[in-house]
Amino acid sequence: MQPGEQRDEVEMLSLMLLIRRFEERASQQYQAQKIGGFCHLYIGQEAVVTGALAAVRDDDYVITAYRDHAHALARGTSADACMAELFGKETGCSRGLGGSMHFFDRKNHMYGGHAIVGAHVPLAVGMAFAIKYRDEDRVTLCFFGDGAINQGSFHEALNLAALYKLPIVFICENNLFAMGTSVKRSTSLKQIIDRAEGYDIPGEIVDGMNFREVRDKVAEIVDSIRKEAHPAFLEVRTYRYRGHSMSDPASYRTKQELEKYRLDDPITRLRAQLTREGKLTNEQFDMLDKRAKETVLAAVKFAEKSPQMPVEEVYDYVYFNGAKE
Amino acid sequence: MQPGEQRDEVEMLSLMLLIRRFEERASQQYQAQKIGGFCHLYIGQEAVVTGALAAVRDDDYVITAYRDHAHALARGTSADACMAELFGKETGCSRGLGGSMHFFDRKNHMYGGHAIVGAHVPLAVGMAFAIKYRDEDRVTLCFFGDGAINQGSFHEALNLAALYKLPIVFICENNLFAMGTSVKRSTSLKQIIDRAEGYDIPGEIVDGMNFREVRDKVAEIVDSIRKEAHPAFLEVRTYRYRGHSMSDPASYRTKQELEKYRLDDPITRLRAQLTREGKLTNEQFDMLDKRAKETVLAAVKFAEKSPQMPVEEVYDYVYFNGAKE
Amino acid sequence: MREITYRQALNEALAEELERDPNVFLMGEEVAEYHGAYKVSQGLLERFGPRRIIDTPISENGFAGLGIGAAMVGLRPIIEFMTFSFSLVAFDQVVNNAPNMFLMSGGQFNIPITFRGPNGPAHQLAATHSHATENFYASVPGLKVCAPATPRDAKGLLKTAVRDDNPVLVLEAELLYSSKGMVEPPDEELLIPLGKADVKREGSDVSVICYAQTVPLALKVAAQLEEEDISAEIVDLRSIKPLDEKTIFDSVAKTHRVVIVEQDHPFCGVGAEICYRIQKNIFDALDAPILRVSQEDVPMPYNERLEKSVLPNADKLFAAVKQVCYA
Amino acid sequence: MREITYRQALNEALAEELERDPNVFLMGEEVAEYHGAYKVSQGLLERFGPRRIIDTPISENGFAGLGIGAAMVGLRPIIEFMTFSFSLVAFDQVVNNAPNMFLMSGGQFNIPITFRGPNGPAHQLAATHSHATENFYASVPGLKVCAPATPRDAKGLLKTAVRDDNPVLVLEAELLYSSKGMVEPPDEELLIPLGKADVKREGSDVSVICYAQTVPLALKVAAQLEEEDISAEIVDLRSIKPLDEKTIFDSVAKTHRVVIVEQDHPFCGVGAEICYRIQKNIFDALDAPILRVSQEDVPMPYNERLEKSVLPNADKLFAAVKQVCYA
Ligand SMILES: Cc1ncc(C[n+]2csc(CCOP(=O)(O)OP(=O)(O)O)c2C)c(N)n1
Ligand SMILES: Cc1ncc(C[n+]2csc(CCOP(=O)(O)OP(=O)(O)O)c2C)c(N)n1
Ligand SMILES: [Mg+2]
Ligand SMILES: [Mg+2]
Repeated sequence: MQPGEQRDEVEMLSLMLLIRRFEERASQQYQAQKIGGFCHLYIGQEAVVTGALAAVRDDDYVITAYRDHAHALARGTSADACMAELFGKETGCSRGLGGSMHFFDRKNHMYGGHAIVGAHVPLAVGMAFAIKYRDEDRVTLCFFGDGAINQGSFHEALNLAALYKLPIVFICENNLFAMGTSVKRSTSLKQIIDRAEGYDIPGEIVDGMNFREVRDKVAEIVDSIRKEAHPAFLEVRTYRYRGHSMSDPASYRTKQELEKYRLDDPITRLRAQLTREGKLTNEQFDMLDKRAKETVLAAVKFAEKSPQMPVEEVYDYVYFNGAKE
Repeated sequence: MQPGEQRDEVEMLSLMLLIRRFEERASQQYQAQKIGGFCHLYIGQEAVVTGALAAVRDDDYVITAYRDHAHALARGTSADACMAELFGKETGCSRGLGGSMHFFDRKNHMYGGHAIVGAHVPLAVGMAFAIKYRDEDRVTLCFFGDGAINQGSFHEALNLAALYKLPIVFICENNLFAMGTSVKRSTSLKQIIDRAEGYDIPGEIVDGMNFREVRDKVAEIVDSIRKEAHPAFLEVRTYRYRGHSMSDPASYRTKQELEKYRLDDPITRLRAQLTREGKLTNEQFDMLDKRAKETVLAAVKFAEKSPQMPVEEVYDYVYFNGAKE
Repeated sequence: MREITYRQALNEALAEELERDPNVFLMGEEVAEYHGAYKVSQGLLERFGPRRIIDTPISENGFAGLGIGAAMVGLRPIIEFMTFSFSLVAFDQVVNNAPNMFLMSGGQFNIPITFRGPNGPAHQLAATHSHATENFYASVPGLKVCAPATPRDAKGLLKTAVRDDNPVLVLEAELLYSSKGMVEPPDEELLIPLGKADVKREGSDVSVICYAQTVPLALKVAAQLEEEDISAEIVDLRSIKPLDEKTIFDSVAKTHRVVIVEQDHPFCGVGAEICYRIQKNIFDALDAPILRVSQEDVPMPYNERLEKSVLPNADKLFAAVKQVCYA
Repeated sequence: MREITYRQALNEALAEELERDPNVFLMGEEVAEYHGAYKVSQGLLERFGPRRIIDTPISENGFAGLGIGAAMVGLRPIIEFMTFSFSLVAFDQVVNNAPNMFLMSGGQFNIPITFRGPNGPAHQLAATHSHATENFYASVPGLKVCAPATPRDAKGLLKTAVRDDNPVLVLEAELLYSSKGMVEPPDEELLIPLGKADVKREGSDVSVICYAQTVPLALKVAAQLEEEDISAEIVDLRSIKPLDEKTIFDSVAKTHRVVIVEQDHPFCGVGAEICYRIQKNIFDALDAPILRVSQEDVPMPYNERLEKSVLPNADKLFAAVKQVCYA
């Protein structure tokens, strides 16, 4: 995206659909044992990453935790490369070496996919440091969960970002739970943004089920950061419909709670907004959805027929010897 | 001290004098190479630990960082045992195994002496956890420097203490510098107590050059904690007259700044208060000071003539085998 | 004796020690309401209540330190790391505070704490989540480290760890949680001492030294080797530190040939240490160089086939044994 | 050639690399205005300014991670740990993020970062401040580790580390900062490759393998041994990982006897690794068991005499050499 440009909302809705269908298909393929390891789905949270990325440039830096499929897809990584990664194939976005929790796509400025809770937050600060070091007007978007805010690395990183006045938006995807632990059982605060104050970083709460609100808030912040570098903190309130990972029945919450959030579904919401405004018909929506499903199905096929890395080649990935593709 | 009792202020003044004279003598003995390793002096900060300990019971838990001589002395460890520790002698409070940065005195509820910045803060929270676990009405006092607040361990510990509502006072001895780094160069905040808010822990600023203010504030807080356990945070503003450690010329600050603080000397201040109130004559003060000097000189003699641990005995201190003295 | 799972054995050990000593408590992420990420603490919250079975935020450094502090004043914490890969963010607490305190305080503060949780590669968890930490921790004076391979050893070692007056790490094996084995009935006190290896299979031609996940592997390969008339003695270390030199040396004195199969990385790993001790103490008993089979010196890839290729496996062990036997 | 100190050699290396490449920056506690706790960065702030010489809060985990993130997008950070004892609070960043990123990203993100600072026991700093971390880090795939003993090696290795496209740890020796040695003049580019040991003294009776602080110790003992007609070859590893097997094996093939003198703890230490490799590869060349002289397996005591007694020292090395020589 070029500066000043606005992402087309219908396009973004179709991206949300792609994410949703991708995750559903990943879930199914996991159950069919085509996918190994841990697998964390983003269903329910689609408006967060699509909203945020609709507000930034393609060359801004994006980094997140292990619930990362959506961030790659939203950044422009193909569904093929994402699904192939889950299948552990050489055509995957991390060549099958990273898996679900470690998606990377340098070309699209997606810097991972990091599986140690909180440990990527200092990395994000380093990326923002590099921006300022080189006197660029980029911004780093650092996504993380509500569970990450009680890690030491989070704390040290926020202080450093504030101290050095770095261009970074800390985006806490507060889906109310870290595995089975609700925020109120993990965090000594009434609201998460109060912690940002402890670093003198401006913080705001955003409705993460509302694409437009996320986009507009991020746009406003990023605009301010590009003018003069500083960190900012967003607590985006959202919800994950599925369990923490594929093995979690999520019995720590009620069906009612889930249903309440489902009624507030981010896709339904944006769809309704667009329909109301005459920008989208039901037929168009069905088409978009159909296309998303097809894309994802094609990705499964692609992943299935893709080759695995030859066993001996793994040794080329221990140290970099200066010869990159 | 028994509950409700008040420490005699003249006695506390003489404790401050003991600390001051002890540190001066330690400095001299360090220069004479009787003391090895790192050695951090407390001169200038005496009102902090004496004020805080004047407000608590003898069986409350005390723990601090590596600038710890004063905390042991104030807790009741003899000058002999402290000096012998600096000399590395078997009669030292840690048998000569810990040295300046690792003073321990279990009997007097002094739990160290910890040299990794911030790493003792979780220990303190554990001690407070044990208090609550056993349903006791003790309090843990955890001292640390202004430099410690940017460590991850500090952050995780404060959140845990707040979450579990533990009986602990976090006492930040803000002497404006961590080695050569002033607080404003290390911390993204106007004032340190703002960070306590980020954990929903009540925080207050206290004048650390004023014994009475420290004592009264700690007494008030501890009283509240004993009634119903909770954490509290105190930023005690103080100043160290000497360099960070024996090898630091402290050229990062001006002579004027130092002189300004010297004029506000905590010993002079309490002395003046007591004198004004007719509780202390000049002769009495001189006597107290003379006694402090004598005690410390005797401690040097004691340390000098004390034996070192036999070399083979060190192996008894790797694992505890159930047979303690 | 009855057959129970490794998971259940650990659960029994926890329950029995919690029952026995009111100073024992269990703390970690998801140990209470969720019953443990791997369900090792199933039922403990219901039985012992939230005072003694305590959920934490994701703050390993914080609650590891909390445990050490509680141990300083007489409690006996059991700290669960959801996996030992996450203990790396608490590394300073585990290696600096827990094991140094006793010496550093001149013997005033021993730290009776147990750190436990799964350790080592599981299945396709990739580089960040597959750490085998035994060599890190075993190298630190003042720590004790054990790594049980069977339900019986898991129960007996964990109970011993909780009663030990020093910091002990119980490195469990995620891939073994559902494996079964015979264990004494609950009314029979089962304590297995730290520092005692166990010959899991007697043999005469080669000593295969193993622990944790590599024990079932070694037993499997021993059966294959039998078909080639090679009699392998399987020495399960159980404790890595203290290390049972006597059992190792006795075995080597008999077989004269050694393969060590370890689940950690090779460089400065457990195998290297054992090799040093064997050659130093019974050099003349050796008829061939000692070989080790370990992870390759590569971060763990996610792809299943690649993962298998960098892990110690039956083929590699088989080949190493044949090599030391010149067979 | 001119004689400069180890400290000055490091300082020159930093200055030259900062000068050469605008992507290089130096970050750490007290590196700028204070010129480094050990004055290694003397004058650099004045010369390169606060954009490139950056003081940090006491947040090792934070700024180690910051460096790795900056390296992901093309900068070449030099991160100073005031001592490597403090790197333990940043352990997860150093062992999980820095070395795994390249593989985990399918080769998209190599991490050209240098972690440096003093490592190993200094003098009476006691248990928390005396960590020798080389075996921890060398065991991690994806890291490179070097530990120079002379001013020349310090300069040449640090410069090479900064140019390496992977994470490299330069473990300096506090006790050697003021030691002097001959180094090429500043206008002559000095790069010493990682993975090349250096025979610091030729000999024929025994190979003494050493690095960092144990190099001067070994050289001193070699002189004593000469008086007893034992000719010791002193092999300075310089790099611990990659390890120069060839130079080691060549020496052992000549002398048939080996003592390793290391500054870390024995259990799973560097000595164990070298021992494994020697016996595996040139078992038949060995005329005696390999011995190691290391720290005792004890947390570091403060008392000077006790500290000396648990450190590797001349008496222990002398005795070990005599033992392997049956002298
Ligand atoms: C340091 C560390 N501790 C524990 C874990 C295990 N773990 C993985 S995800 C998770 C919960 C994180 O929750 P949150 O940050 O809210 O993210 P969400 O899953 O809700 O997206 C935990 C405990 C880990 N990966 N890293
Ligand atoms: C984790 C860690 N990093 C660095 C150090 C080195 N260091 C020792 S004291 C100190 C400054 C601490 O300052 P502060 O907390 O303000 O305490 P003060 O010295 O003023 O009492 C530093 C950086 C350390 N001991 N531990
Ligand atoms: Mg969450
Ligand atoms: Mg300070």
